[in-house]
Amino acid sequence: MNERLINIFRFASPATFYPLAGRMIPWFVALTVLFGAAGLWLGLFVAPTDFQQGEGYRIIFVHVPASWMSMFIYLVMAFWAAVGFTLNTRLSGMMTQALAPTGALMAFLSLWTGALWGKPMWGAWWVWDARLTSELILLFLYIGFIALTSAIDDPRRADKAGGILLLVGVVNIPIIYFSVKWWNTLHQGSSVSLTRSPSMAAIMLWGMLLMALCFWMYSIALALVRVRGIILERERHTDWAKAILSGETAR
Amino acid sequence: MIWNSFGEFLAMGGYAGYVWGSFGATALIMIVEPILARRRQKQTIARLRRQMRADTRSSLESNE
Amino acid sequence: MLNIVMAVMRRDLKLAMRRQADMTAVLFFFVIVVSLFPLGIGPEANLLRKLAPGVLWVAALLATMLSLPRLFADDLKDGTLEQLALAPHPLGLVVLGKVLAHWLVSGLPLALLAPILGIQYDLSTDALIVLTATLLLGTPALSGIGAIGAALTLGVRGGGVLLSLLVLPLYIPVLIFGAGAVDATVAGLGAEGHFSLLAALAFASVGFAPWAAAAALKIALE
Amino acid sequence: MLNIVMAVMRRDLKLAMRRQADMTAVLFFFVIVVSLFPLGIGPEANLLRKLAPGVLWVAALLATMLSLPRLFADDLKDGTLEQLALAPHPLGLVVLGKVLAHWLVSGLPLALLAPILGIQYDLSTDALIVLTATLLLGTPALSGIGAIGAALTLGVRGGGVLLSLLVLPLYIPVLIFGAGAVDATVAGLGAEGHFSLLAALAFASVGFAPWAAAAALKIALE
Amino acid sequence: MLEARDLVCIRGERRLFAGVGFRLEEGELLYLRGKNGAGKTSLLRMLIGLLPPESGSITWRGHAPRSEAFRADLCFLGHANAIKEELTPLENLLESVHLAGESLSEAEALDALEQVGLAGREDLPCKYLSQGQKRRVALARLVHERRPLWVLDEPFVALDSSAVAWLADLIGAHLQRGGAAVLTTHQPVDITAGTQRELQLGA
Amino acid sequence: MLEARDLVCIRGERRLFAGVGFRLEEGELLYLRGKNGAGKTSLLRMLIGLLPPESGSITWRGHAPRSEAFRADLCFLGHANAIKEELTPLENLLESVHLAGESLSEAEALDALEQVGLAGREDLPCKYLSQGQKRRVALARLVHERRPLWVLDEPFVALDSSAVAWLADLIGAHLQRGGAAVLTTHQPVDITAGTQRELQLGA
Ligand code: HEM
Ligand SMILES: Nc1ncnc2c1ncn2[C@@H]1O[C@H](COP(=O)(O)OP(=O)(O)OP(=O)(O)O)[C@@H](O)[C@H]1O
Ligand SMILES: Nc1ncnc2c1ncn2[C@@H]1O[C@H](COP(=O)(O)OP(=O)(O)OP(=O)(O)O)[C@@H](O)[C@H]1O
Ligand SMILES: [Mg+2]
Ligand SMILES: [Mg+2]
Repeated sequence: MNERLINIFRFASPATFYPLAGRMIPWFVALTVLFGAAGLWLGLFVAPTDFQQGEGYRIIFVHVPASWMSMFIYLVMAFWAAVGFTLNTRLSGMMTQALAPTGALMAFLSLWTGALWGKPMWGAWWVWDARLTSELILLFLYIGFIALTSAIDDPRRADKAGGILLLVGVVNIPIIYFSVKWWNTLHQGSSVSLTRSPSMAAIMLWGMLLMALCFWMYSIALALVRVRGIILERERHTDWAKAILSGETAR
Repeated sequence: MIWNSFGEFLAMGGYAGYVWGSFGATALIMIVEPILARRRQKQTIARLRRQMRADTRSSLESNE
Repeated sequence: MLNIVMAVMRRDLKLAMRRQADMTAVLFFFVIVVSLFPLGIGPEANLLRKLAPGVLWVAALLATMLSLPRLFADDLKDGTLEQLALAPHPLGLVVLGKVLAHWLVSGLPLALLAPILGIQYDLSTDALIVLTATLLLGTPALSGIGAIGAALTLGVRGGGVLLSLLVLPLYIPVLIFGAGAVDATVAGLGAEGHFSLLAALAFASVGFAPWAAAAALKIALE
Repeated sequence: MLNIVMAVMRRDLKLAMRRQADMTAVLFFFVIVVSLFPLGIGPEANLLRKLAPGVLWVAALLATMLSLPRLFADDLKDGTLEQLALAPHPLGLVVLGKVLAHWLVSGLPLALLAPILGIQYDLSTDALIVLTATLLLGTPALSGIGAIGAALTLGVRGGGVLLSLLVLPLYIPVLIFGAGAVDATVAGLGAEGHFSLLAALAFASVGFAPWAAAAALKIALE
Repeated sequence: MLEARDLVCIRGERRLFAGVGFRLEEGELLYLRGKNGAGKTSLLRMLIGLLPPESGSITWRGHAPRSEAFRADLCFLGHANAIKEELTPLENLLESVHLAGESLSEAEALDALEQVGLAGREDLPCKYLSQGQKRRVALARLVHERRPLWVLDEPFVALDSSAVAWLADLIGAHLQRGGAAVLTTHQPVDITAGTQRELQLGA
Repeated sequence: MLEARDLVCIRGERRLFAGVGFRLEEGELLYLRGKNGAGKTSLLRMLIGLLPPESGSITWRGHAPRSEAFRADLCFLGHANAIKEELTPLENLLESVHLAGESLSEAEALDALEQVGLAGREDLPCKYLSQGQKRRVALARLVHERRPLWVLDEPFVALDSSAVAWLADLIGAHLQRGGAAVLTTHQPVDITAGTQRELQLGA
């Protein structure tokens, strides 16, 4: 890794990051609302009825973004864990902790909306197909991560142990993503791809992308809120944290 | 706009339960999670502040 | 290099022999779980034949899992783990030795016992052979993955059950391919695909898991 | 008399709260085992419905069993058990307190969780209610019998797995009547007979087991 | 009060000691002496009824060691500390007193913890304490203990010198109140109050 | 040879010590002193690389504590004995030496066990041994140990006076051979050989 990148991580010290995060939150909230409104408008009011699935297909506008985010958040957590191991930055452990609950909820939403979609389309809430199973494993990995880190009291040890779990579990992500290709399954293959031209109607695609952006911004905003709490908690003995605690009104 | 009436919108072509179940759960989570996170943040700050006051008090006592 | 792997393996095998109760108990647990199901479900032969691969594999998985918490816990408690971590060779090799020993006293006997229990479920000879083969291939992966879980939850209170929480999801692919191979054979389809996936899982986890587990052990010792 | 039972129970509950991971992990283990079976067996809804009572009961039994080894082991290791044995009241009452606490943190939540998992297996409302009721009645027996096994294998090396070996056979009657009651309901028959047998088992074991376990504990301390 | 006669201890194949006997009155302290493996711990466990003697008899004010009357008079501190790692020193102290069938107010408990030098750590889970601090938590029980017979197995292990002196005083006070005590130790300790007696095992 | 600079140790919320440093040469012995909970065990674990220091540096002949070169020179004896209860003293000794990457003939091992006073108990599973005998099994490793750096955490605990004297002599011989040693103890012990140094923690 080059010097500059290392410096970026060094700069990402809790003391500088805490106020920065505080200032960024409103922007991400605004973006969430903006993209959400646009996506919902396109998805619920503009996008036409699907000739095969009727109105049921509209679940796609929450299902796909939730599924993507559940995988993406995990990757980000694994990335932070790797950074934590190689550069020993304090912030990385806090980031993984802050992201985990949102990731777990996204995995849950993916399962929930998928199940609600599966009933009318496949006639079953649940089938043991490779993608569904690996997504379920993802949810368990999130829960396992949360349980493991909360069972260890020393935060530094908790970060490291959780980091190992994250890095081990990361093999699951390509399995989720490529399962539809590798195995012949019930679940839809990907219709958004960078190499082929999109097979989906442009409006649907736009709706989905806008909703995905909304979910993305939402996750960032939430992670920032959470990481601020974690930073304060862990840095409460430093002078800057004490200054903030005695200065700022409970905001 | 593809809907002719609000009722039609709600009915979702017969898929109301599935579609609104999905959107509803998503909306619920996206409303409740931020509220919980905010509350947690406030509680943390309040608790840390209490602790800090207790600490400074006890260190004063031990100085005397 | 190989020296230390062998030394650790020999020691763990000796300890296992000294505590034979342990080893036989894992096997009995396997036997009992497999025999319990017909009791809870009823005696229809057709139904049972369909269940057999799933039940046998799940039972093997649970039996392996039960023996995991003690993989490192004893060594931690009596201070041996510290000594191993301080010895002048990579800790990963030590863990590799322990994983191999664990497989020899749990996975291998389970695989050898499985066909006998399978007869109980009225499986064909073909299916029995495939069952044994999948277990022989799959159980090393169970030991390897299990070692990571055992190391991560070491010294954590309530570790035993947290361990199953971490490890079971990672076992699911092994279970699916293992039971899937038997199912495919019963249905008269080829099982080569399943087999190569199982072998890949086993190699990957035995090669990689010891290093992940070693990293986790160092954290547990801090 | 009652005083000491309550004191022990309160202490154990407090410890359980302090190690919440433990309690939730037992529940997760239950959830995971129940969800594993369909993986090994396949997705046919009809087949699954038939399996449901058996699988749920076996899973509850295994989950309870997993939490047993630590029932007395921690107290033995840190010397608390000696102190309890030397306190001026019958040791049986102490064990009774521990059994009750164990049921509150393992059996009760399992029973309450079962109907939710049962939905997954497509069970009818009637069957779900009966399932919960049998678990509520049966799990105290599991805790009681388990206490005897835990006490007998205490301090014996490899106790954890030996324990399952001792306890599982004794659990079989509970399993048969428990799963049987649900099966009978699914089949449209009455389940009163099963229920009264379960109740008898529960009362007998909660009343009697603490004293047997206390005797075993005294031996373990020698 | 405490009387032992003709005790014989056999562990495995080995006869550790035979013909051991003594009489301990109020205000007396009995040191068990002997090399490692002489059988001191075994003898203590016999006295309190956890290990049945091969032959010989033990009585305390006419009661046998396994009787409830005996147990109501006994305070035993073994090699293990009998504390829970998850609980705080305060909780550990209160629980152990309750489970022994006695009661202690929180103020008394806090006072006892302060006396053993754990002030400021009352609310830290015991797993974070050092070896000697854990031992101190276990010893805190003795501060308000008024039962007449104390049996202590190597109570001074892991303690620093100031804690050793404190504990010696505490045992002295117990003897002056008319209590009796049996203890083993390899360290030289001086307890000035009461009458000191010694019993050499495996000489 | 062993050099520590500016070590800071923080456990939980508490700063146990800061600015601790020393230099230990061949033939020197360092006593760590301090009250219960002062941080002696924590410091030892830092020195051998099991606990990363909050800040500061440690080197042994230029190597870091976690390096293999360092570990090849180190012999550590912690609070736990690192023996298996099922194995006999002889097996335990041989295994522990093998796992440390060295070798020892059976005759040498029997000799070591005799020196620590376990003659006649070489083949009794360790679970039957007394507290002090278990400690002796762990100490038997030191008899033929020639690695230059010994780090011992309360090695004298549970030993009777003759064993304490024997161990003191053993450490003395190690120092005279040019070895270095760091140890903690609450008991007064006299080791006459080598140069004695002290480090007071948490003064
Ligand atoms: C519980 C059940 C389900 C789970 C866990 C699940 C999981 C996932 C995941 C992880 C993705 C994102 C992967 C990717 O982008 O390639 C995804 C995408 C998708 N899912 Fe599902 N799914 C479930 C049920 C369904 C059902 C029932 C349908 C429709 C019949 C469906 C249709 C789709 C579609 C169309 C995509 C987008 C694929 C693309 O464009 O890339 N899913 N699902
Ligand atoms: N099964 C057995 N076979 C042979 N010897 C045994 C057996 N069980 C115990 N022993 C011996 O009994 C003795 C137990 O001694 P005990 O623990 O009472 O000693 P102690 O005086 O407390 O010693 P320490 O000072 O080391 O604590 C030991 O010498 C041990 O070797
Ligand atoms: N999480 C924590 N929060 C607060 N204090 C802690 C925490 N973890 C450890 N400590 C403190 O760190 C110290 C650990 O000390 P250590 O075990 O190094 O002591 P020691 O000098 O070896 O003592 P002893 O002589 O009793 O063995 C103790 O004082 C303990 O209370
Ligand atoms: Mg002793
Ligand atoms: Mg110490």
